[in-house]
Amino acid sequence: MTGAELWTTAAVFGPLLASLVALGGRPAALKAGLLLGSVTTLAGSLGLWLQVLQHGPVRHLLGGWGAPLGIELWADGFSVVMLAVTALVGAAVSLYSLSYFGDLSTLDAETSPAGRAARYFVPLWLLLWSALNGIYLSADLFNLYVTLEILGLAAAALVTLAVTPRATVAGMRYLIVSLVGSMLFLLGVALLYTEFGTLALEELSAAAPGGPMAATSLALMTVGMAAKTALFPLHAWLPPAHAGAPAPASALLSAVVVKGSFFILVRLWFAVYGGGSEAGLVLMGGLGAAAILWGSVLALRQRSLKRVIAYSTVAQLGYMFVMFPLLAPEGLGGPDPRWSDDAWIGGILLAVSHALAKASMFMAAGNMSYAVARDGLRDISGVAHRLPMSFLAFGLGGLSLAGLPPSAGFVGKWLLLREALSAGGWFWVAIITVGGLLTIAYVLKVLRHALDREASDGDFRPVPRRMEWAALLLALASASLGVRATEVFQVLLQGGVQPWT
Amino acid sequence: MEGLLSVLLVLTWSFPLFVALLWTSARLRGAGLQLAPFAALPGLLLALLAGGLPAPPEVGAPMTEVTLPLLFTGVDLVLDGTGRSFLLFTSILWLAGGLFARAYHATDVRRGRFFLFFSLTLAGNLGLIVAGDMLAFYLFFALMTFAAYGLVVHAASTEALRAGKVYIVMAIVGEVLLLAGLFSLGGTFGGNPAFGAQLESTWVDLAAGEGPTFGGAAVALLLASGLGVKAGLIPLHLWLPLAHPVAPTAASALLSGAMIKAGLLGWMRVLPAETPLPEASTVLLVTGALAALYGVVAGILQDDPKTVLAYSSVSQMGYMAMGTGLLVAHPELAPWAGVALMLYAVHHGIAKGALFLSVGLADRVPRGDGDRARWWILGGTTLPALALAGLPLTSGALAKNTLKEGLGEMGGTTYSVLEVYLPLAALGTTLLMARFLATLWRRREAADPGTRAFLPFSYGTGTLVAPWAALVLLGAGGMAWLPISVDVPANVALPGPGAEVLVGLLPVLVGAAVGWVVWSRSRDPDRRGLLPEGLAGARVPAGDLLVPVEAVLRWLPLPNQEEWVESLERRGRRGRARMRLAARQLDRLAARDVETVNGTLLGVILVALGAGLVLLLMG
Amino acid sequence: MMGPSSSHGPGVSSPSPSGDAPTGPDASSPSPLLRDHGERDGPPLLRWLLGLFLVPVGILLALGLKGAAGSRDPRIPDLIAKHLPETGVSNPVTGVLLNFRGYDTLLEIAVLVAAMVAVWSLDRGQRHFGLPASASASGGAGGGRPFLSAILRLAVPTAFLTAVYLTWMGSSEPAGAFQAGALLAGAGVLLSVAGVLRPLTAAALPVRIVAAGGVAGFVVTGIAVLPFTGAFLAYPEGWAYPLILGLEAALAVAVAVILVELFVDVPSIPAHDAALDAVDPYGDPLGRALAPDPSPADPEAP
Amino acid sequence: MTSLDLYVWAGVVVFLLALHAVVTRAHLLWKVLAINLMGTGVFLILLAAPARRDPMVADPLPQGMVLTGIVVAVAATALALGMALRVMARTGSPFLTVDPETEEPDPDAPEPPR
Amino acid sequence: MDVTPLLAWDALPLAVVLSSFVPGVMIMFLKEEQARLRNSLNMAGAVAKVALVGLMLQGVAGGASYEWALEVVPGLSLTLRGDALALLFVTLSAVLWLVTTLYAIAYLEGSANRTRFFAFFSLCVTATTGLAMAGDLFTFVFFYEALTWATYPLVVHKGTPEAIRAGRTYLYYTLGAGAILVVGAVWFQVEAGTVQFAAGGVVDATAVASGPITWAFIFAFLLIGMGVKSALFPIHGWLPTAMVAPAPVSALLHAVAVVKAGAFGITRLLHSLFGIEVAWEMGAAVAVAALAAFTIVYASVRALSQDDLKKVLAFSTVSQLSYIALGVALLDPLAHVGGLIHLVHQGIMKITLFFCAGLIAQTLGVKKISDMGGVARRMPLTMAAFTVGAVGMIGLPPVAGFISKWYLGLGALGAGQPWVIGVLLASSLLNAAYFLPILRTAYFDDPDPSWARGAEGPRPRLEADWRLVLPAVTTAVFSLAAGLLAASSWSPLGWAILIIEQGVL
Repeated sequence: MTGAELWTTAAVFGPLLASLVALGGRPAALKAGLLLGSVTTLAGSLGLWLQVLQHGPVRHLLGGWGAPLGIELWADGFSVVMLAVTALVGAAVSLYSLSYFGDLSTLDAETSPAGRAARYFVPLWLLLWSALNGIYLSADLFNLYVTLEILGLAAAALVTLAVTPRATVAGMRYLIVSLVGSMLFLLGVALLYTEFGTLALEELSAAAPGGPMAATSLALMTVGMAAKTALFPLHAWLPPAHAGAPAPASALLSAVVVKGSFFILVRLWFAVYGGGSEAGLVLMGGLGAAAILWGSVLALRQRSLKRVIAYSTVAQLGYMFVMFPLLAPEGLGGPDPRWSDDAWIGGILLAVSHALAKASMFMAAGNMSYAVARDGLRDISGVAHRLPMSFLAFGLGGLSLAGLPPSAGFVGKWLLLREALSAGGWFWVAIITVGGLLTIAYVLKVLRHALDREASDGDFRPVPRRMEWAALLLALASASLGVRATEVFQVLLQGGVQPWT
Repeated sequence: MEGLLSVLLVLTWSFPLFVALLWTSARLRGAGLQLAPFAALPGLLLALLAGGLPAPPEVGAPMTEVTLPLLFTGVDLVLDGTGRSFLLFTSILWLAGGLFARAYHATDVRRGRFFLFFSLTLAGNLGLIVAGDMLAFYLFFALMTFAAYGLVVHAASTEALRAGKVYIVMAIVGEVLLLAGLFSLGGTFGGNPAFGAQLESTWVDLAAGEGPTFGGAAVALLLASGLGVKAGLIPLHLWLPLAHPVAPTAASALLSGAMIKAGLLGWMRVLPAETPLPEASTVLLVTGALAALYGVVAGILQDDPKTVLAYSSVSQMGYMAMGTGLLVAHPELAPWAGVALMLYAVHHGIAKGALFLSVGLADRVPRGDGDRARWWILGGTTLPALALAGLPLTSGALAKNTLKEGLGEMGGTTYSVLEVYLPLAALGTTLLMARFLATLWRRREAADPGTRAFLPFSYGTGTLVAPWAALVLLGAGGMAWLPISVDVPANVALPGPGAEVLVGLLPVLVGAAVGWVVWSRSRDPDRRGLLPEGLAGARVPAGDLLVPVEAVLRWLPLPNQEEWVESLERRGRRGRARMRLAARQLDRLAARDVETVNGTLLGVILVALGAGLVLLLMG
Repeated sequence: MMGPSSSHGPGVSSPSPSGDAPTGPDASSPSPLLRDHGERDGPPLLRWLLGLFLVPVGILLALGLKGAAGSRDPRIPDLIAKHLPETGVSNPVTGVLLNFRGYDTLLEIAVLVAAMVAVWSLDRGQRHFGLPASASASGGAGGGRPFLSAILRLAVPTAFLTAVYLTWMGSSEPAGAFQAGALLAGAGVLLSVAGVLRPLTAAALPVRIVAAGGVAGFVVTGIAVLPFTGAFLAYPEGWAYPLILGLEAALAVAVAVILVELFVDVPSIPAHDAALDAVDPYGDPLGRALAPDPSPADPEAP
Repeated sequence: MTSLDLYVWAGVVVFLLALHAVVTRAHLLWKVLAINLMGTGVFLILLAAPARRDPMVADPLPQGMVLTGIVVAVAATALALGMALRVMARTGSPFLTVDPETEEPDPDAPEPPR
Repeated sequence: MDVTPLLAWDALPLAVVLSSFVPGVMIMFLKEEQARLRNSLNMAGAVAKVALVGLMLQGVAGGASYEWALEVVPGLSLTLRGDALALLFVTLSAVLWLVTTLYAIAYLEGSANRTRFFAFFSLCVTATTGLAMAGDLFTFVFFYEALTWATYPLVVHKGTPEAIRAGRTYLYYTLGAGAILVVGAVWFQVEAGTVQFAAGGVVDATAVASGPITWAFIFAFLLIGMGVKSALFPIHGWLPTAMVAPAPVSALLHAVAVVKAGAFGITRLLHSLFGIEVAWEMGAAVAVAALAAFTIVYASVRALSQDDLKKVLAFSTVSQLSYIALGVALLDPLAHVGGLIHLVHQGIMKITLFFCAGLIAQTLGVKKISDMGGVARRMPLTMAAFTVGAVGMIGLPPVAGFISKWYLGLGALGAGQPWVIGVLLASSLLNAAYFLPILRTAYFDDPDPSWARGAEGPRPRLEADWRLVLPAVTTAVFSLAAGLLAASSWSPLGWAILIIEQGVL
């Protein structure tokens, strides 16, 4: 029994067990659940990180059966990095949620919505967490479908924890989009099984799918996952949902949940389909570019802080899809298409920095709304002077999104630009630069209100220190990643873009 | 002895600077006021002590030399023959001026500021005399120029400020021209050439055309005109007639006597001794001659005695410019022309100083009572006036005869022209002096009525009259001490007092006669000193050439950038407003963005699906 | 799926069932949930366009599918047939479900648990069924309604028996935990509708334990076998059958409870609470009034 | 056209009809039912299409997948219905209402262009 | 104590950068009331930085060189290199930071948000020091962009709508150009293969000859990036508007730190990236020189018509900065010396002027030149310092300004570009035209009656708070010393000559 089995089990089933423990409902159970979930996931991801760093991709044959028959848990550089980011963000948000819902012991789940939210946030989040870990480690199509279902249901439930009508509608809309997306994905799985008779991704990539049926299935799965990742044309459900949810929920949704379906898309397009088609890659990049422009422009027009951050998610997701065309600068011709390491690591660094920065920004916004129960841009100036750490976290997060040093975003953008310039992709260069400037514009719009002079001293609920520290911790992580990212660089090279060739 | 000389060399300019610095702290300001008038003492001491030394073997050799490697870009201070004589008469003048000013401004509430600028200018003036290299000279020259502005605008009246403005603008133009020249010299030498040998070699390279910039002639012209502003050459003299009437009397005395001589010293130091510069010399000769005549004509048509004296300085400097022009054209004339120029400068300095102080003194003489005192003053003033006019037996005659002697050596057409020109000039000066005495006589109302009270022959008047009297006596007894003050090289024999008496006497007598005739013709006492009606009309406005120049400037449509900037901002505001309108449309579009969710799933999912399918199938 | 919905009094959804017949204002008219004749369905032009667009996609898809199956070689069924004996069960589907792809079944139960927790996280609110208070007072099963009580007496025991049979035969015949669970759930629903079974509430701990039991059992056995066979859920030699059977039983009960819970616990439709509109949707998602922090009482409890 | 092909066609038609319904119908119940129907369509295709390879051999893997899919569909539908009820409770109408937030005035309301 | 072991410590550059970063971060977490702790932290940081820089000066003068690198991603690393050129700028910012901190503490006494102010103030200096000692283009851009956002809170410190608008303009310019700079830097790495700074440039002439268009674009992008901060003509608009910031910010940032970063960037661009010969052949250096010359004259003309004192100083800064760009763009080592020493001289002279402007605004509430009549009587020391600064700006001896103008002139002649002398002299004329009237009103107009001695009670011994006057006078003395003692080896001129001799440029 090598270490891999132990760490993968811990990563996937740790949070699952923890959620069952948390179902107990009493504060002690909730705390125990969070602690168990965090510890097992952190241990699992750290263990896997070291395993992958030394031995390259590792696999865990569940039930002892081989690929076509049984299901495998498979970890390479990309999955390990996503595991680690989810663990880090998850731990910080768990810490945050302990004090966000108020004093758990006094809250009565039956009467007060806050009590009900507190009691059911923890199990739902832990289920979500195990689903995410499951996605990052799964190497089987149908298994991906079922994990996606858990992700979808739990995420939609997180949104409807909020009591306001608007959040309920947003949660419903999110559930419908998510279910439609899953159905389309399942149809894609059906087509692939019909064509190749196997569900294991490794065998599928060996069969090098290219026929019309495989292309249709990829199209179906892409649209399904794009709906769940809120890629540009299908993004409209995200802002109301992520902005309306309670703060820890919106932090998780924006930072890690959307990354799950993004991960699946990258796996399908590159690991299984070997890049799909050049036109397809350019289409995905184009949609990403449109997402950047549309998301940023709308973020500029929003009046509430959380909606600005939510639309910023739509925009920043666009960046990750800009990675697609840059990964294959010389096209997909030739036996083994040369994947550009710069674009691969740059894109993933952007994803990582977005996860960390977005979580810290939502938590900072959560602190503000916790303090004054208002979220308008006009009310920020009153609060900013009394929550300096939160707004420092928001500022640092904004820097990371905009790709200003010191931040992982800056390094990621530098690498993406280097790839785009060496391949002469002037359109992508322009998009990346303009995107950065637009991001700065809406971050500045928020900070401008924060730096206004008159501090309104309305009734102000003191924010527990722990909540501010959680937000700042993630922002600092993103900043420090901007100074030292070699370890991430090396582990991402293990398994690379197409691990199974 | 050598150590003392070098200490004095440093002290001449650092002591006045120290006095100026005292002004910054409120407590020490009083001490500063006391010390300022005597700030020129170290300079005088150095000049006298150096005088005692045996004359150095050849003309240019420095008596004492000090280098301060650390200071500025390596300053070396030198006192040579010309330096010594300049230092002598300058420090005498500054001492006299200082004492006079201390009494004159005893009741002036802003005398602290006066003495601040007084000591700064003094430091600059003495510094540039002892400066041994180009940049040090420029440093002290700039200090003197800008500090003198404080003296010019001391009265802070509107005319003073206007005169000050003209003065500072012209001064800066001069600085810029001078700097351009210095840059070229520095560029050719590749650093900061010291006067003497290094400068000469630079000029040799320049003449040969190796220098990185314009030819030797152009550089010489730049330097000449840069210093010419200070020396009052014709087109650049505009500030002189404006500055003198407004400046306090002591200041204008120093301005005319000592400061404009800095221009002359600059020419002698910077322009080459060996390499001939034909173009520069013709320019100097022409402008010099023009200045000499124009000064007289314009001077006669003035009412204010100080302005008359200002124009007289312009004409005198004209002579010196001609002397320099000759020196530059014919290096072989060096010993003679050099000595002649030196004599002329010293004589003019002392005499002009005395005349200015007499005007100051006249201000203090009460009206009506005690005409006796006023006659005293007039009598005393005629002495330096006559010296200036070149009456034989005075320093003027000595200087003129030496100049003629020197020119004699040269011979040729220029000599014959000068043969005629010099007596004419002497006549002109005499007429000018007569005009000055007439205006001084009319000086009924003092320049500033407030300080008019005639001080009893106590401490106050004593210090007023003493410096005036000293200068008058020095002016008159020029023949005695002048040869000693200038170190005359062996091969130059100064003409005796008796030389050329007749030729010298005639123009002065004729001038005096004409003056007397004009004076006696006007019968009624109050019109006595005035110009005859015919001439009265041709009044030359103050600052003569400046008036047309200002008219032209006012007429020029200077682009007003502020309007242009405001139009830019207005366009910016309109642009921003349009952007906000566009943003409002965007808002409505954004609202639809959410609404389309219900409708969007309808179209967009499928469109994306279809597009994806088609592309992938193709790919 | 939709039981006779009864709209409760405004905002009142106290945990203890009010027990009386629905006295809602418009008991006669159908619930607003059902009143829609499609007038809000979006512009007909777009709907026709979509329909027009879908037809060729459908034809393309079907044609593509038609030719597709030919190319693959049927490895999977032969492999399953070959390895079936090692799985300890004779029925290939149960083999796939519980041995070869046991992880999928585990996640499937996790989906059920997720759905249950999600439904619990929605508003509290209780459906209460069965006869008016007076009827249940008489204590008889089905009270004064002879026909209902007869059905109960007939259906519930048979359902229970067949469920046990199905779980038992699951290993060899096409049956299994889910079918048994569904059957039991049906019985449970019948009982609770009839008012016999006191409706299970989320607050009750036993309900949570049994519901979570299914997944917990699976995970615990998976982890337990890990040290022995070096892989999660790899049953050691000879232990496959007993373990599978045990899991099947636990799953059946868990599925039953979850499904009944999902049916019963779906909240009634409390009236629209006006106070919520005043709340800034993004500023105060949990609707907590700005009372000084520690005070437990929230005035706007829905 | 063997019976299996019939099933495949039926599956495709059901799937697309359901997709059309989900997208166009505004009422939440329609949408939830349509999603369920989409699942059924996919299961039909999943079972019929691969079997056409050799109809005699019953491939247990798709059957397992369908069984799991059905349970997942049940769970999803249950949650969807619960949420639909809650939407009904909160907003008073069974439709996904438009987000009214966008009509609020702009905080830095632009002063009229001078 | 024997400092030789410290001299050889390679991480000295890192220590210098951290010496202002650590206090900055610690201050960020202090409460507003802990003023004393904040001030002592700040001063300690400043003194430590000056001490460390002193050590490095000693080491580098002795020929040592310091290099420290942290690998961010394989191929990109943060390298700090303490060579003579870097030290020229680091010493300037370290010394002036110490002086400005004392000034800022007094200036902001009793105002709000001082914790935020001092925290970001230290961060700005950290970015400046890091930028100065950057060993490669990546590190340079890293700190350059960090400097942009770190300055924003200081520009909008007052929080008034006007300050916010100024902040917005500032960011539009700097971030816009910053984005172009990043694209240029990455493109440079792609084309040249490396981002390392090397004396004499890393680009070889043949590469430029083969792809002149690409290299022209790369140079243009990098120049725009550097040009915005060194306020070259078209992109200088932000500097005058940023004058809304409090005086210490204008003093240190808009006279020394931020704007010098741009000028230093241009020096690195011309010498360490392209190499002056290659840049000259490309015609790029001529373009920079021409642009700089135009900026010099344009900014001075704009300054003529300003009435607000700080606006005049701002335009004067725009003009003086282009001296540096002009100096380093010419082909003659003397011109390089002129450019480099002007980097220091303009810093100390301009900071004096800003200190005095701040003092006058703080003590007398006078912001406009037209109300400055008779200020010299009321505040003789401040006006004396202002006069030294003004005289230096005009370029009159003995203040430092003349030295740099002199070497620029000599270098221009050496490089065979006599027109530069014309520009220098025209600029001196224009400077005189807008500085001398200020001196005239200060010295010769009659003062506001309310300032007369004794009008408002017994005035303290000094004319204003000593912590404001002392810095102004100190920097004035520095300006005088840099001019008067220019020939000594420890003066800026001496150090610039050392840079040329060590062949580091």
